[in-house]
Amino acid sequence: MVKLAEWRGKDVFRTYGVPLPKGHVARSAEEAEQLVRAGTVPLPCVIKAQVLAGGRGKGGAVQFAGTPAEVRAAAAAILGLEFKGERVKELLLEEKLPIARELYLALTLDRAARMPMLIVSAQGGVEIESVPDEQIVRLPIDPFPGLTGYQKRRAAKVLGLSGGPAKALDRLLDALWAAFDGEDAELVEINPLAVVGDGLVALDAKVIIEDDAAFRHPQYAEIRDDRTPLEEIAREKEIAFVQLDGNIGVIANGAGLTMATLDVLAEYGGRPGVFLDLGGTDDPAKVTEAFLLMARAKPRAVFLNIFGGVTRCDTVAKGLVEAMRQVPASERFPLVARIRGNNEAEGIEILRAAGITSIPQLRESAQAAVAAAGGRP
Amino acid sequence: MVKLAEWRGKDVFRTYGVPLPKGHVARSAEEAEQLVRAGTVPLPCVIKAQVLAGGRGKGGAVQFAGTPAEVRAAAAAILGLEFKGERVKELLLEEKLPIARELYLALTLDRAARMPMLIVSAQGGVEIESVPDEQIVRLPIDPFPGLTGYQKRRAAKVLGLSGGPAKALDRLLDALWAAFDGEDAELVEINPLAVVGDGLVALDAKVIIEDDAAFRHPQYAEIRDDRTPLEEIAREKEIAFVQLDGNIGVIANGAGLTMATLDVLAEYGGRPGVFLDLGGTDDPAKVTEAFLLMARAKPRAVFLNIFGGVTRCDTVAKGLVEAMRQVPASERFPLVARIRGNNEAEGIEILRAAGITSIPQLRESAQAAVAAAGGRP
Amino acid sequence: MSVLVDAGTKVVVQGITGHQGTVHTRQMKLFGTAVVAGVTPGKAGSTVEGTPVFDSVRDAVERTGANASCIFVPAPYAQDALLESVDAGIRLAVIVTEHIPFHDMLVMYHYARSRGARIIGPNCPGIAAPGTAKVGITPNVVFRPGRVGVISRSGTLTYEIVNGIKEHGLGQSTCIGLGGDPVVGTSFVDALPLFEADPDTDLVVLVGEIGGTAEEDAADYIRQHFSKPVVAYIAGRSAPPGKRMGHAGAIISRGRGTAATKVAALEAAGATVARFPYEIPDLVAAALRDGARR
Amino acid sequence: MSVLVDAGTKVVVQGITGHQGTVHTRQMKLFGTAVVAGVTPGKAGSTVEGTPVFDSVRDAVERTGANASCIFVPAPYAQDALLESVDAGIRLAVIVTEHIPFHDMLVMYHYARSRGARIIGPNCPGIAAPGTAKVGITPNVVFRPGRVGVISRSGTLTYEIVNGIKEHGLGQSTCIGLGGDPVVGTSFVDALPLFEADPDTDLVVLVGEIGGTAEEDAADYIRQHFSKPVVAYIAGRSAPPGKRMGHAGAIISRGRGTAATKVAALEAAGATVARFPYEIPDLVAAALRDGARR
Repeated sequence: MVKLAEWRGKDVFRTYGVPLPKGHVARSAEEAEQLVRAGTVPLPCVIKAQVLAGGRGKGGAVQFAGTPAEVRAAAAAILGLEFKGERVKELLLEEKLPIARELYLALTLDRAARMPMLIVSAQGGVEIESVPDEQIVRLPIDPFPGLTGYQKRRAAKVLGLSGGPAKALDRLLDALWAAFDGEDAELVEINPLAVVGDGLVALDAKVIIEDDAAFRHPQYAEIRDDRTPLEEIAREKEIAFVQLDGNIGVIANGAGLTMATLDVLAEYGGRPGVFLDLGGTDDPAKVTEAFLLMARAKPRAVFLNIFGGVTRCDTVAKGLVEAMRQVPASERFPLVARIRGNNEAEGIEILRAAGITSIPQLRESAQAAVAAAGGRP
Repeated sequence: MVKLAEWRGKDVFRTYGVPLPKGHVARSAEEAEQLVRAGTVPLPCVIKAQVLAGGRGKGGAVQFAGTPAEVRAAAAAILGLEFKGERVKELLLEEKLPIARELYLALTLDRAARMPMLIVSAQGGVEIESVPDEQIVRLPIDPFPGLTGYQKRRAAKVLGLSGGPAKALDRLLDALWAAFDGEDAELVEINPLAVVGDGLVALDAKVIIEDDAAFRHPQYAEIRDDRTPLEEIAREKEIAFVQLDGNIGVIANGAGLTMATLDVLAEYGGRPGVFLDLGGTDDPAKVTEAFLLMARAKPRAVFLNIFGGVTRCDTVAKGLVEAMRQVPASERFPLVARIRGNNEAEGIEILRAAGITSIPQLRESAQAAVAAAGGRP
Repeated sequence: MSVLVDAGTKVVVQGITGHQGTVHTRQMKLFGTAVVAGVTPGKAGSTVEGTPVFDSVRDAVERTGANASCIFVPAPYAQDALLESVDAGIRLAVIVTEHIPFHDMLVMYHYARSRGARIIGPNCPGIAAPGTAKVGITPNVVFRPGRVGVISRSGTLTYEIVNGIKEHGLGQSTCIGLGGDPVVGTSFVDALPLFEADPDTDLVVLVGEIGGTAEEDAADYIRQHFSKPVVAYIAGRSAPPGKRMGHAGAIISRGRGTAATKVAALEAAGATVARFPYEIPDLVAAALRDGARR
Repeated sequence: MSVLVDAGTKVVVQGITGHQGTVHTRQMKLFGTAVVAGVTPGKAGSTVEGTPVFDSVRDAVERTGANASCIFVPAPYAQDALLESVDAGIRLAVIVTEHIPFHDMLVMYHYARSRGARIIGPNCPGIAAPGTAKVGITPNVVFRPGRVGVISRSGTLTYEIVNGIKEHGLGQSTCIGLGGDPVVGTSFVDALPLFEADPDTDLVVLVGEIGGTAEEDAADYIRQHFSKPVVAYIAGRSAPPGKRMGHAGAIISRGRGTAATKVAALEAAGATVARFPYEIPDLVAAALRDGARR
């Protein structure tokens, strides 16, 4: 999934006609000051850190300013921040609007209904997780025919809108639906959606694009806001790779088996730090590549847990042996292997020839991996 | 239904990206000559009468020219024509292309399936009615999800296209589908669709837009190519009015009853010349308006056949009496009335007071109408 | 018994505050129908002919238990109204509105179908079961309880024919006016099985028109699956090709859907075909005397 | 007997000329499956593993009577492939392809549903009924005919578990890998009734994952409608919130879809929940000894 920074999300909104405050991105305090001096962003204005984490308001990552000097000072302060682990590199400056009410709108997926879902609440401006369930209305949207008039009227009623703002909502929801559908979004969220005079304005924008639809939207390929450097490399090599807070590297095949492996390791006191899902491959080179990537994450030990299906055991064994040959001695790590399934005997033999023992049982192999990483048992 | 002249249909095609020959409309021989002299239309070119009837090629309404002088002569000749009852007022000049094959494509409605239908034949360039059924393939298109890739591949196979032309067909069908759907068309037809080199070109365009969707497409309201002047007035007044070749005017309410009335009149030797469907109204002024319109069609006699439902008998009687008062003596016509149904007694009484007798039985009243028009019995 | 409606039918009128909506709410009530709710967005809280008005079908269904809808809203909003009623759980919607674009009706038809909901119409008189309920606009005066089923693509012509049956001393079990548009929610083929299954219908009068192949399809169905006598009439025998005869669906084009092909198909299927509407009552009486078609 | 597939299952492989299509055509045949046709547009006339290749599913169905499809075509073309198979009359489609955009899958799901067709997947191992047929990519070696049904959102983990059941001396009636995507054609709730009705299944092993509420919904269903013993396992107990664990569906967000809620729901419904995959065979054997859950 590609999480877009607020300003990128608002670029998407603009394309589809969702009403926005006047605003502009700045990457330095000077640029920020210049934007207001030039009148590109009217004063007073809001200066917002462009980070993906929520709760910016409370965290000092959103500030208000009434003069160019204040803008410069606020911009400089925010650009220095490290906010929930993200360094602030970009700001969004926007005009400050006279807000009558703050509402919540989102479109996402209802998995059970297999339909998009419109989420509406009159309690905007706070994290939706903190809003009581009875104040949130969820409307499934059939992809055929899409968002309908009566659903938009229902949303207006839930939001307590009538007259001009209700008409504005009708248009805005069409635009939001078109954006969700047209950009293959997982989520489009406006929180808060502000009632300003007779109209509505999206004060924030949260847009998450689905990775799998990248072939239709090459413009998002460049965005890497939410990944670690190694995750980024893995993505380029099309290897599923996640970094957690731990020290055992796990290489498995298949999401379910990977998770089960984590569960077993955790049970015996292990802390899986990186996991790498080989998926279904029958190319030893791909396996080698994955191992070399794992080596770069510097795990204390690596646990290889493979059940051969599409990916055959001998393929993995060959790739592994080649990788171990390529890893410099200084970067070597203890390896515990368990390979089962298709071509199991061949795979075990290849490993044995390279001095690696395969432990057939998941429990015993996991315990060995935990011990190798220096934990108990 | 609004039948678009070829050049208007091609304007629609152009908007949606259906490939067309270079061409331009001319309304005089001078203009036609100027178009080729200016290079707007390359030579050699085709000069086509912009009439709605088919069979223009055989009827001399399509000519070819290689020089500006020939263009002028051909244009002058065609502009003088009266083609199947239509006077030629507009020409379409188009470049003459090197045609490898002529194909047929159309999108229309499959009523039974309640789906749009793609009609495909490799036998283009002749009227589709003359093509044997086994050489025509009809593919229902579900409106959700719309035209699919495999249907386009099937169409290419039926048309014997592969490589470049098959790719061109894929794009062209998307454009044609978008036009059919986006313009609320009843029919979009390309006949012939020409294979020209590696591509496809729509040599003709037949587009019929649905009347009922006029609220979405105000641009078609001005087009009146296919109506008589009285039909046009009726349309403006929202009265269903059809002129046929006959001398008895029929005023009825409801399409089915109107047709049944025609059937009975025909049985007794009557020739219904105009029929006017009051539809469902309870406004006497609307009835008066309809009668006055009927008077303008100068029928030999008028047969009023009403079964009161939504339209009550007394409403019709009132409107009728007022109309008879307004029609000048010189334009009066014999009137035979039959009014039944809701408020029948009141309606009959109103007519009786104005000297008009209602004949209760359909057969007897129809016979009286035929007699009044001077036919048998 | 009756077809599609019964004593438990509770009608919500969509567009109740419009002129037609109000007039026909009154007429439906006079017919004995339980019209329990009306819907006009923004008019919640008012009443029409004693019937409470709601902002949405959902509210109406929740508050009144409405299970059938009669739709009068103008054509540009009819699609939304139908989707709304289906989404609110309504499984029978009679659409009286005329001039709905057929592209919209395609969406409506397939959506309703995917939810197991039935549409009658659009541009139709609707359903009337004398003594039970009426959903639509057929005039009350033409009906009388009886055992003749009527299925028709026409409006006024249906009233004429139903009235003729009444004047002949017979009555109707249920009359369904399907509407004359090119795309209808329920066609003859969809309606015939309902009458086949209805123990209170002895015979069906089928009133067709030129245009389309609905009557030919009906003939196929009758031949293969329908056991009761059928008396049919096809309007438009003398209509010229290429002219639209009022109903958007009633047009002969490309030689398809002529009266001749329809009459021939129905006769071949064993139906008795009247040449004129006024022949129908006698033919019905005769067929009832003769009993089942096979 | 078995679930979804039987001796009459005839498979068409869409994308048969691709590497995966070819490999798994061979494996399906080795499993004893009647793979009667392949489809790759433009490759009609060739054969793959002795199976004739056609340009379209329609041709394949007409010429071979294929009634189930196994789809390997790349993600950008998978929607078209599925619609094509449904339109050609296929009523069971196993979609192996991974990375299909869920917006496409929504179209596919609702289209298939409107035609009464069932999708398994996407991004799934498919169906295997040992001794009968296999549609998909599960490794042949892990199976053995028996009376344990398996329904799983996982791929490889399923093989591990199925293999464990085999090594314990038991066997499977049918194993269905539903796939781990956010939108799947068949969920636990859709699959459970098939096993309930299958006389050759004595017990079901349900393999879930974190993310979504499919397991909670399954628990509801089991509590209300399912009579056979259920042994369940939920992968991802130790996965951190907000991280996508390989499967696009396997993500804990907003506190929904945690392992804890799933385990609690299943236990409350009377299922035996294993803490680790290797516990499953013993729990299955014990549950089979104890007999029906209620």
